[in-house]
Amino acid sequence: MSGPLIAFYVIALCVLSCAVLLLSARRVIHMALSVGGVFIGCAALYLLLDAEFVGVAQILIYAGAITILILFAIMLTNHEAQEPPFRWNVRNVLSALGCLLLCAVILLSIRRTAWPVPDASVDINGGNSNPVAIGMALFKQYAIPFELVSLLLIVALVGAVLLARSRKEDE
Amino acid sequence: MANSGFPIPIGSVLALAAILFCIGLFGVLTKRNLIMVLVSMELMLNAANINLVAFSRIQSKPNLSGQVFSLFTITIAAAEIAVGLALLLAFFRLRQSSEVKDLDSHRW
Amino acid sequence: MIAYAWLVPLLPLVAYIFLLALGRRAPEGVVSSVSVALTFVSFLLSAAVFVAVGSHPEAATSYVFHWLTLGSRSLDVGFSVTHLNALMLLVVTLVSTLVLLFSREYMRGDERFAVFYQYLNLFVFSMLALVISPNLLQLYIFWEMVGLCSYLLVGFWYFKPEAAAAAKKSFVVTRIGDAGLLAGIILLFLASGSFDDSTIFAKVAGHSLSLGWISGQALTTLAAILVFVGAIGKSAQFPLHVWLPDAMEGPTPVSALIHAATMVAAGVYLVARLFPLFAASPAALTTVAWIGGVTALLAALIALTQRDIKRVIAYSTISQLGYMMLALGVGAYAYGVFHLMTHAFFKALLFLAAGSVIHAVHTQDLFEMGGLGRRMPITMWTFLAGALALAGVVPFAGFWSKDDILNATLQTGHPVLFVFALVAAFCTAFYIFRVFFLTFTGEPRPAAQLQHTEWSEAGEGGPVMQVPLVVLAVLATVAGFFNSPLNGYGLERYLFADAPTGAGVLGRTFPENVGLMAVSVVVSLLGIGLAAAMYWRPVIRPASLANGLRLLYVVSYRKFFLDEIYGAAVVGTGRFLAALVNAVDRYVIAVIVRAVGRIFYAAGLFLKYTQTGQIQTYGVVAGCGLLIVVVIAIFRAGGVL
Amino acid sequence: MGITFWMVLMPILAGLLVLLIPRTGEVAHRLLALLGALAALVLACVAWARFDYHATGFQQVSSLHWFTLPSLWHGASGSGLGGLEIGLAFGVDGLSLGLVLLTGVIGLLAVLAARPAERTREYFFWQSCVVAGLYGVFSALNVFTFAVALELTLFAMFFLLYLFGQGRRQFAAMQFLLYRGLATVPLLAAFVGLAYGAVGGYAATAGAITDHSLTLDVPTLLHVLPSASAQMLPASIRHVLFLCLLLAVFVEEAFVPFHTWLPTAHEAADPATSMLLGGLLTKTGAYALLRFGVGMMPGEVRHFGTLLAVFGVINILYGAFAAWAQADWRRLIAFSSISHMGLVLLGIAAFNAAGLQGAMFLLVSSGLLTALLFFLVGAIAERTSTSRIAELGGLSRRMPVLSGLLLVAALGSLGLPLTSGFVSEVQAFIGSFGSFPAVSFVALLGVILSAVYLLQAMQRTTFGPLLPAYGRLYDASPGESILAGLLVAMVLFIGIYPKVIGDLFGLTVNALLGMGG
Repeated sequence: MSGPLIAFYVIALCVLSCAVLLLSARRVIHMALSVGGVFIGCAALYLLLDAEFVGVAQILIYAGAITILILFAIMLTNHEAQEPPFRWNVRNVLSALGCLLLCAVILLSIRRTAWPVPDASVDINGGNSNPVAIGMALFKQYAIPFELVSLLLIVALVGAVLLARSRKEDE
Repeated sequence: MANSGFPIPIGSVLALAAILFCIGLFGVLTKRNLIMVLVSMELMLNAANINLVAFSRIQSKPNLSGQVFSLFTITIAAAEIAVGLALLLAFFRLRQSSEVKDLDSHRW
Repeated sequence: MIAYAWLVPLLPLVAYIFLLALGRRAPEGVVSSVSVALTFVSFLLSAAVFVAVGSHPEAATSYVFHWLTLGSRSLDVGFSVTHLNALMLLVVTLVSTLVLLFSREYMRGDERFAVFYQYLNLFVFSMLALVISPNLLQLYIFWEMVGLCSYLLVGFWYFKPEAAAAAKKSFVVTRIGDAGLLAGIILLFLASGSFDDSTIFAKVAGHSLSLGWISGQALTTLAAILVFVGAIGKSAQFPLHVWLPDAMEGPTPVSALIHAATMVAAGVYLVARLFPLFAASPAALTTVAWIGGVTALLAALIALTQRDIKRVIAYSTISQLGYMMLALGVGAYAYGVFHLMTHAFFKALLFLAAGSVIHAVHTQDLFEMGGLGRRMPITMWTFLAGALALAGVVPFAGFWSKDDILNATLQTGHPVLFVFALVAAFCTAFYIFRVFFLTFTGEPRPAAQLQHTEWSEAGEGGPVMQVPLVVLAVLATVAGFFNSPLNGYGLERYLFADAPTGAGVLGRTFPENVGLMAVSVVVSLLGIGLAAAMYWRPVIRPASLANGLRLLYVVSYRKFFLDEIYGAAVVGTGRFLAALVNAVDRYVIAVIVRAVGRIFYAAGLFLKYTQTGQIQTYGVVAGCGLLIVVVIAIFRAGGVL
Repeated sequence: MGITFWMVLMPILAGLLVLLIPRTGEVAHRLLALLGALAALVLACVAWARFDYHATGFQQVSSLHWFTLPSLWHGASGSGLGGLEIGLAFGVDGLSLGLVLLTGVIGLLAVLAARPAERTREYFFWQSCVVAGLYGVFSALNVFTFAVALELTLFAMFFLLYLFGQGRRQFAAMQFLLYRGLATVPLLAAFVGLAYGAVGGYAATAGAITDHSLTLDVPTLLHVLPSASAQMLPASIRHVLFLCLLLAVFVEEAFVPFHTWLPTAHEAADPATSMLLGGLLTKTGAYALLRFGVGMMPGEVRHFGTLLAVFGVINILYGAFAAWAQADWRRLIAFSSISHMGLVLLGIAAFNAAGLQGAMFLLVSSGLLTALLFFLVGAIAERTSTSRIAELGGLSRRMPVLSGLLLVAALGSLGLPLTSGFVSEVQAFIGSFGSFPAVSFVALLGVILSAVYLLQAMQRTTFGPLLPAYGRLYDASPGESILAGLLVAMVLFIGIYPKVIGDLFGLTVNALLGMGG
């Protein structure tokens, strides 16, 4: 067992337990905290997979911005809200069964597939550091998608402001 | 990087992503609170991101595309959560509720 | 000259187009003058053609142009001149000219005077074009056009409901016959590969007519009978004669035209023209003879009791057309055509004279007339000439032709038909003199005095009306001599020149039978005598006779109840079927359609409950569905285990 | 991009331009639509002028490639199917050109006859779309184009009915949409089947066709399909495909028992829409039967010939009897057109030169006459505000011109000689007597019945005493007279000189019969 492998299992355990915690949380505020754990665990996983830039971006955007945003939203709405106890009605049973089955199918597929052996000699960063390489890719190969995404962000921003603005102020 | 060979079995990473995805899906389908649903959706997106990053590293000709795509996904997830939460606020203001079952204006 | 025969029908067409261009408000004088002048020129041309064909029989030929390609076959139009055609052209143009002239005064003041002349010109054009058609298709085209014109003219006073109904009836009833004719000529075309008469005759003579499902004699008979159905409709033979009496709703000159020259003559002309076809099939000839004989008798019996002057003459036309068919049916081609010609003259005369009377007294009821002879001497004398010709009294025209027919019927061994024809001849003499005596002799009847003012003014029309009467009266008197021993049967010889192979088919002649001539004259005189005894010098009271023979009287007066029978059987069935189909449409098909719609509607009503609005439920269902698809796809691809 | 392409495009362009003009520019709307229809007609006439009567096949071909659908899988026959070319292609042969010219004439006159009370912009837009779609249907050179154009007519006509109809317009429009929309399902099934069937046909005529790919090209299909090998297209499949096509045709043509949408639609449509619907839209099915049925599956037409003939007669008689019982002129004309279409079916079933040519003539003739009848009935209804026969009477007195034109139209419709109706009927009957004599004798009853119901309606409408309510009606305006006069002139011209379209149709007839062997 190499170090990275042990680290991977630890991280995976953390991520999954946080996710399960999230599902079982009754109070919304607890859920928001546990999702932060999932995000940070994922970031660690990215770092482990040599994707430093993505990992950092994950911490900044998910663990930082999105979690806080969710907390704000909770505070602005019904922050005392409690999730009612889980009931085994038809819909939930079907959901559970479906998710389990899906999980099984995917896991079995993963197991059965002969994954290509990665060629460790290739440096995906092309000799640069990872952020530099990603920057080059974004501004060269993916320039147009990048611009489109920026446009999307603007639209989303404006849309979010418009939607969230209180109607009463108009009157 | 200096690592020779890849230390983590690809199957394990993908399995983690798959389990995370299914947990997220289960949350989306069963949680009553809209915020919980949105958050569960984030779990699913994260699972997809893990896959992307893993595939970026692990294929016969590794390249950066996976990581770039995961960046795009993160960006879009941010936009999505912003709009989603804005919708949530508007909905809450309208119905004084943040429960999914109250989103039923398309009922027969 | 013959090459210009196409001008004969063209001139009335020119007149029609000219009048159409002038419009419906054109001055009467211009309208009628142009029409009469052009038709008269047409008559002169016809006369020239008639003479030219007579002197150069070999010049009788046809000229055709390509009209339409049908697969590998070419359909043509054009014109052809034969001896029969030349004779018909002459008769039609002559009678038409006189009728057009007569109408000038008869229709004076009618607000649609110009339209009337338009229709008349179109009518004359159609008939002339029919006559010189080189093939059966073109003949059928103008055959229908003639029907159209008769529809328009019978319905000329369209605002009278009776006229509108009569117009429709005339068109529909003749249309029944036309359907048969169409089938007949199509079968002939398919079997012989041509609409051309001569080709068809050649194939008939060679017994080489053949279709997949029928051939030889049976096909000839079928085709001939189908063609004859057309003639039955057009020439108002039993059982399709019912339209002709109703067609009296049109203006009287129209009746004259229809009865003498244009419409009804077409049926007889058709049979005469296709005589070689009929001659090849004894069964078809027998059918023609029997239909003709029965019609002659039936119509004559009905004519005995009618009260309307025009209806009596109309039934007499039906009866006389029956004679012509009888003649053709027993194989006496020339006699049928001869009677067609003489009949054209005296029937036009009778109608125009009747028109003159109606013009004067504004009624058509015989029992509202009487004593008109003193006021209208020319009309009376000309009518008398026509009546004598119709009755078949020596030496008037009708005598020669009718006697020939009786003679041929007897000699070809049709004793029953001969008796029919003889009885019909007696009836003919009786009913036409009944009309004559009731109209022109005696005192004015009481009912007539209701219209006292008009009555007192009743009198002859102007010279425009008298000239045609006189001309026709002369013709009705002398036309019989065209085919009498006195000129060596000139008409027969003229017509026989058409026969493609010598005088074989057409040229059957029958030796004169002087005894029979005497019998026929005696029968006619008996009929006249009976009429005189009843209506001129009342020896026998008509009313008591009618009461004595109550049943027979009613049957005759009600026209053998044929209108009622047809009304119930044919029209009733048709209406019933129409209502049935409509009911099926509305209450079966529409209901089924609606039911199918309802099923889907109900399914929608039921399925809408799945639309709970709960997005998570949708998600579960969609997810499970997707999962099933994924699982199946994976297993199909080789499984995951 | 030849003239046929622009011919189809012109009305669409005009329609789009109409949309750009403000709501209030009603004159401009009409003018633009008119220009579009006129330009298309001129182009159609140019195509006619350039038409080579000695050539075989399609002429004035213009095509526009859109995309190539890549091969999806390898064909069962072993050779892989190549990509499928998708795009628009137009061109004319004799049959197409005849119907394209008919579309040009009736399309133009329909624009002139249109009298939308309001929303002229939408009206003329949709009307232009219908006209363009009809041009497309009749000149389509590939199956894809045909289907697209047919759908265009479907939706555009739906809106014309739904928005601008009268009475039960919404019901009628929905019924129209459902019937004809569903008809495209079997139609498309038949098209796909034919396209795949043609691949097998390449083997038989490999010399002629080098490209081993799936194609929707009509000339290729026409060339290949009649002799397609039984391996690729076994008889049972062919029969199913033909029956699919037939089902679609039956609905499109409103054949009994799929006819209920037609009278309802005519009852609801405004006169100009009725002209398009009755004059052109109900001819698309018969065109499809001639083009795809007779052209591509001649063996099946023969095989099902008796069935077609019997259905033809059923339609003739059903339509005629139903027309007899109708109380409304519009429904009467609708049923009369069903009756005519029955004769078309009979002519096609006969499968000989006369029958096919008669069927084609009937399409044109019935198109002109139906349009004329609907226009005149519309003009009368505009004055009397009813088209119910019982409520009319004696109209000749006040409207001699309109009544006269109506009489001409009725006479043409009942097949009077010297009108196009006669030329068509006589050819169809010559054909059908050649193949199905017994059935044809029964069909002759339709000739009589057409006289009965049309003249009865004429008698009750224009003859008889004038009803007091109609004492102040005015006769046809000059515009109406000219419009109807044009149609009458064409009806008479074809009746007197049938060669004018007979030579066009003869070409196609020879081609069709030549292929069938």
